[in-house]
Amino acid sequence: MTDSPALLSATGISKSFPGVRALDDVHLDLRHGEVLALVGENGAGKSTLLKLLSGLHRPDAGTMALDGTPMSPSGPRQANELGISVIHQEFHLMPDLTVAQNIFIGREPRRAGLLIRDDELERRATALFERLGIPLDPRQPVAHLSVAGQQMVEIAKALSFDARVLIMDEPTAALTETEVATLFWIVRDFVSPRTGVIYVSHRMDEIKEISDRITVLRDGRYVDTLPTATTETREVIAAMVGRQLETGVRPHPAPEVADREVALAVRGLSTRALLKDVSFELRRGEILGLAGLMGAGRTEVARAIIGADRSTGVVEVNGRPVTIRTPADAVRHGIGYLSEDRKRYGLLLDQDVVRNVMLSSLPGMTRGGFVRDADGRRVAADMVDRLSIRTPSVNQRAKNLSGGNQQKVVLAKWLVRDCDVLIVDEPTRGIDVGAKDEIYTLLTGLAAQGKSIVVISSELPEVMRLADRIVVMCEGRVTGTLANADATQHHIMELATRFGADRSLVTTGGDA
Amino acid sequence: MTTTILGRAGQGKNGLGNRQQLQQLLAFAGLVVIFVFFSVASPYFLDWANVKGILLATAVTGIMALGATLVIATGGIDLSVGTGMTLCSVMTGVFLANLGLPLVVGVLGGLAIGALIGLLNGLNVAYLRLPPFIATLAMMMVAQGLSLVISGTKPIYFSDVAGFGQLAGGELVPGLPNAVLIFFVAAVLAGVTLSKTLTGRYALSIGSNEEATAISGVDVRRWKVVIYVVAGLFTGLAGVVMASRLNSAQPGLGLGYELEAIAAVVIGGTSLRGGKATILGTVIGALIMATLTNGLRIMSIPQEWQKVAVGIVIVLAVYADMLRRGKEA
Amino acid sequence: MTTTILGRAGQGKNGLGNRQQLQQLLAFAGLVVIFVFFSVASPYFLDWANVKGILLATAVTGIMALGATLVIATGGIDLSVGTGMTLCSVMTGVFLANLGLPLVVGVLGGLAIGALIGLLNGLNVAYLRLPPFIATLAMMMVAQGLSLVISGTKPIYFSDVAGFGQLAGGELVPGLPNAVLIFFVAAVLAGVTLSKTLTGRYALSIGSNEEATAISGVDVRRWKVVIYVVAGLFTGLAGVVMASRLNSAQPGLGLGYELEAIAAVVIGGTSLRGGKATILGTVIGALIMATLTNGLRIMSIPQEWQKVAVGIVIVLAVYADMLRRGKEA
Amino acid sequence: SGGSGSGGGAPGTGDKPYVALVSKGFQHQFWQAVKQGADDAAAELDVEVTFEGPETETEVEKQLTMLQTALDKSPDAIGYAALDSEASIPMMTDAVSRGIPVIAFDSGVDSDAPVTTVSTDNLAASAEAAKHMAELVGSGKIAIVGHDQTSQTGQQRVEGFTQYIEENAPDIEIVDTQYAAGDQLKSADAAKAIMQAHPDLKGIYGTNEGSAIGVVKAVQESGRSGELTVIGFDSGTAQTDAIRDGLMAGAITQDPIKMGYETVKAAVAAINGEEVEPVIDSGFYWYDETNIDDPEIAAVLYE
Ligand SMILES: Nc1ncnc2c1ncn2[C@@H]1O[C@H](COP(=O)(O)OP(=O)(O)OP(=O)(O)O)[C@@H](O)[C@H]1O
Ligand SMILES: Nc1ncnc2c1ncn2[C@@H]1O[C@H](COP(=O)(O)OP(=O)(O)OP(=O)(O)O)[C@@H](O)[C@H]1O
Ligand SMILES: O[C@@H]1[C@@H](O)[C@H](O)OC[C@H]1O
Ligand SMILES: [Mg+2]
Ligand SMILES: [Mg+2]
Repeated sequence: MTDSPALLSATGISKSFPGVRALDDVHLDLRHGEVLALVGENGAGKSTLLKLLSGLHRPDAGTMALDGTPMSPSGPRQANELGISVIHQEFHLMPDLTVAQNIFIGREPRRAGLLIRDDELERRATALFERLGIPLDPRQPVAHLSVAGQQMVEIAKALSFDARVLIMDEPTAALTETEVATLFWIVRDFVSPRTGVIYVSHRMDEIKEISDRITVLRDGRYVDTLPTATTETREVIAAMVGRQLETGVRPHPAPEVADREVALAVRGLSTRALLKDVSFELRRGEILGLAGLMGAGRTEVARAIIGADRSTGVVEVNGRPVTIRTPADAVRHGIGYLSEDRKRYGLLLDQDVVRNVMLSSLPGMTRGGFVRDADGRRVAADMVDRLSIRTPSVNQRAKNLSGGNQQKVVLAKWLVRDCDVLIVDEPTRGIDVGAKDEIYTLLTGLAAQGKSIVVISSELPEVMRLADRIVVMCEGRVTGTLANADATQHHIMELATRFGADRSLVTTGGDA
Repeated sequence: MTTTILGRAGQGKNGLGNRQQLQQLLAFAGLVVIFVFFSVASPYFLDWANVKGILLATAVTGIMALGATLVIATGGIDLSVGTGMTLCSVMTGVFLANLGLPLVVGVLGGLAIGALIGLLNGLNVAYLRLPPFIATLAMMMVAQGLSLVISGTKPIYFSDVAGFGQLAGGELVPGLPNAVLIFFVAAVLAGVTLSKTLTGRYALSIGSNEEATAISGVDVRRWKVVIYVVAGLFTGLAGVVMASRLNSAQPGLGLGYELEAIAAVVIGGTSLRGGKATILGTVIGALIMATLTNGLRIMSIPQEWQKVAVGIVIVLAVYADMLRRGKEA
Repeated sequence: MTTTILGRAGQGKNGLGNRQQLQQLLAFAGLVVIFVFFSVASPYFLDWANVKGILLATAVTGIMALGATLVIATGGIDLSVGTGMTLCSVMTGVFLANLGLPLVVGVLGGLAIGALIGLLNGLNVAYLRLPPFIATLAMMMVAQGLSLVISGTKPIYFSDVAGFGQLAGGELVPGLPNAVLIFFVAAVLAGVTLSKTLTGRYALSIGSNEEATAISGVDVRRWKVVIYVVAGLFTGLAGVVMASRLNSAQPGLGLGYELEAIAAVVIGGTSLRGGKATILGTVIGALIMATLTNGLRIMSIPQEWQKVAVGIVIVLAVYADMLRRGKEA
Repeated sequence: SGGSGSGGGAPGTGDKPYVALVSKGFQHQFWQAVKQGADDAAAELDVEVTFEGPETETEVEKQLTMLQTALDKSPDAIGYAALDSEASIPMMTDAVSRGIPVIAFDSGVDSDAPVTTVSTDNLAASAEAAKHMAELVGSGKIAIVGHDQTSQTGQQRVEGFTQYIEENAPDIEIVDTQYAAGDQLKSADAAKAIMQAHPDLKGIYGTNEGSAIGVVKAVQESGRSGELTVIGFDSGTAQTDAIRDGLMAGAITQDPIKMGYETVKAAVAAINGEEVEPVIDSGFYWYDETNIDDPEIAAVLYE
């Protein structure tokens, strides 16, 4: 287009980790005023590339330039000073500090150079949130935010710098459509002839909507850069996975499950914070969707059922009321829960894939009281295979896996445990399009074997694709249940906003 | 970070500020209960003379605990406060009694030694990346040894240093020994440092998530050193106050004080995992310990039972405190 | 958790298993260096009598450190091992010397008291959710007090209990005191417990991520209790060995041992944050401490300088060890 | 520091006889004085001496390990101040069988192993303290601040005192005994609490240097100097000053320098196969304002 240098460019970039060649001679250029999408399968090297651009890692080979000037940021701070602002896939927040303190860490306004002015800090944060249209309370400790809330803090923090390049690594993985809309509004507002955005996502519709061009990586190598307007999603995916894929198909008419026995019944579930009289039934072999906006209480329902939070109400398993006080009780009754927050509730980050995969099933993998590690390794290797987890070995530590592959490890843990009832909360968070489809197949396969599944997802297409019936929640109540055949996006959204009262990202709830 | 999934009911209704204030009030309530109990149990307890005694008994450990709070806020620990304090006493003795330097210089010298101890701790922790437990354990031994070496295993007396004894023993505020006054002023300084300065903010931030703090552009290593140095200053102050109170530097003393100081911090509600800390809590924690010991003595409970009683009361006090806070430790 | 973004080069080359083996070998190399140094420095050092002395000096603290390793693996801490050990000694004395129960019963009784101490610690930590520091600090005081109360502050002698002294002092393997043999056997048991049983696995998982472990369906509270009870058994064993070695139960003993035990664990490479632990490391850590002390004594280094030297060597040893492991603590 | 004459090489490697002393402590001034006496004798008799002891007097096992290490150095004689009179017997028997003479000092052991015992009779010494307390107070309440609840010395210092009062001073009541590890500050806090609980208290006895100074501190800080009779034990500058200033009525001092000296002297005699007295009483003295500067008292006081 123009002969002026690209806003941000990277050429011949390579980067290896022990046992992994994450990037191999990759290049990328971001033009002024554009949104460049960066796509690729899990473990393709997207996050690694962004970490190089932001100085978190140093490339083994290759050069980077900002406006034609060579750069090699020595660390995140220097990248910030250069005008590069990054929202990483993994949050980097201090849970004990407040939202405002997190956003302005390292830039605290002070009186006489000494005393921090927290009032000013909060004022600035409030102003920032107003500008961005984000409903966050600056004084809230981050520990009390949901994943979505934390994501919004990261977004606000990145935008609090006077950045020219905004880099976002799967910012919407934890967000529902309303928040995605807000984010897109923010992105469009940000883009100007002197700025640009690099946007990583596995959600093709978003990429279609927000980006100008798409750079595709595969197995750590550069594949192509395509203009969004003239490229079909199908072609992008083909470039990513190296073959054609069928996606977005709705299941065959749901199997008739209405007359099967009830595997899990929830009656009058309430919590002090949010839930009010939540009831539903899940039949054998059924996949039940739980839909709703952020903070609607879907996660809370799951946590209440498995005894992670205190609640009142009755839970019946196979028609018999059961007392579940802890997740251990739940598992004993055959109910497993995959959390939406893999880092906090899912993974042993410092331990390897084997230990993570074995965690829920250890007692079954012992003989004479001794753990049989050989079993664990075999099972883990099998899961790595089945879920195509990209890792140099089953002895890789979880924290060294890419985000999507970490998610697969958590999923693997529950597949190994083989519960009769599985509640999966955002099961495909961060998982690439190809693998998503495999996971859908896997879940429907489980249901076909007679397992019962609750799917909580913020992606409506996902719920609609998987669920036989969809329970819609709003503000802690069930506002309707739809059969798959009757479920349209419009219909679900209508139920999800039935109360329409003020919602907040700040998921403390309670005093609504 | 310490919130567990179990029992997180009622969390986070207020901002951090309110919650912590509340929690401190409740720890304070625990202290009041103990006070009331002993007042009823013994007619001698609520005498000003006795209360003064309790406050005096709190001062030295309390000052050490203030510094320890900052270190613990980072998720670290400081085992060197006890013998470090002794080394500062001894060096103050060397400056004042042996070298005959002016009072102010000697006192500042004592503080400087504390800062130096903190500096070495900080460098070992931040730059050599030693676990704080190891770095400060080593310092605890080195300081203990050096105190003995430097003093020639003999106490250093300040009898000839005019005015030194008054530092802790005098009463600028009539009725209140200076040692106690110094403790309170130090507590206010520590409180401001923790909640209003970068040192405190970064201490909490590092304790909350060190990696994220570093990624946010905070020079974590440098600030860790600063934090340990500030903590060392409190150790130095404790050493000076101790020396003044005894009018001598006792080189053999100090071991065991670190555990008392850390206990005061933790009883006060500061988490050993870092990220959460409260100076008011530490002051209350130190007072609870001193009050318990004093009260049981006043009641002439046999020594061996005193230990048992203190142990049980600590469990009860901390548990009750947590119950009210909604089991969020 | 301690890995910062700065300088984490070379991490995660191998799986956890290989890495830990490597690290233990290197800590072992540190021990060897210390050994070689003292062998050259003193002609008496490499005497079997002296080596036996070192091993004997390691045994009691070492056994305590084994249990402490399990607790520390969960991210907890056990301050009650020292005085808890004493209480177990005293109770063994009561069973054997005062009540005249059969030897086996008395010894099992001592272990049972250890388990009981662990049970109380575990319940306080898991169900009352007290911070481990507080729960075990309280237990440390209670155990200390009870030891004095039960013994009437006087040693209990086992002179009339036939065979008791042989428990630790005899030599089933000629030339090797039983105390050392017991320590080694206990270490093997602890190692198997840590790496091959549910108790050890869950300890590491809890230390790695307690919330994720709970959500994975592990009954975290119950397992914590189990872990503390197992640790208590080691405390009990240490108490019995101590009593046998002294042929008496010394009620005033014990304070300070907890710090030594924890130091051995940490020097061995186990992280106080939990999730990473190595029994072999703990054994080596305990040996390093005992060897250092012994070697400096054999060289007749003045006592005050010994402390300084031990402190410095600990820093050097741990730092060198970390350097080779790629700065990953 | 160190063993006198230990010079560069390790003791025992030279040709001088080597005497290893394992004491009960080494930081207290008392023990430093013992060490000084030992060093004096070493210089005089041309032997090498090392001196070490655990940090507190409860550390029985630590002391045994020290004794073990000392034996491993193959000394020509051993001086030993046992924390527990029985626990070390096997080791001492072992020493004797290896031809290493053992000299007990400070307190005895229930064994024939030691050639001799150089010690203070703590029961008698504390009875002497009680005698003076009784004379000075006449009648009323008194209390004790002890330095150690479990060690033999600690217990005897309380026992001898209490026994004397019970038997000879029916009008005096010991209302409380608290222990504070010989830590001056903690002893002061303990003494204050006792005074608080017994406003009519007339005297306090501190059983070693740290305890006694703590008691003086407490009386001073409560502004009751002169109202209470304070009796101490051992010496040290703070204590002698307190006696000169009238803050303390008087104290018992042992003769630690002599204790150290006689121990080494007896060791050398034993090495040379000479006959040694089975018991050497190193003695104790009452001192107060009136006799503190007497030459014979001044000689046994230490700073
Ligand atoms: N610190 C590390 N140590 C070892 N391997 C690493 C590390 N970071 C990334 N990797 C590996 O590098 C490869 C690329 O990872 P990266 O996170 O860049 O993938 P990604 O494209 O962002 O994937 P996702 O879509 O799952 O987030 C993966 O195989 C990953 O396991
Ligand atoms: N990680 C968490 N820690 C503490 N509380 C949480 C957490 N996640 C959710 N909650 C609680 O759950 C309540 C409702 O949020 P919940 O997560 O259930 O909604 P949701 O419908 O799953 O939406 P989303 O997950 O998108 O935020 C909040 O009031 C909050 O208190
Ligand atoms: O036992 C010692 C005693 O003999 C001395 O008088 O004071 C210090 C004590 O530790
Ligand atoms: Mg990624
Ligand atoms: Mg949710």
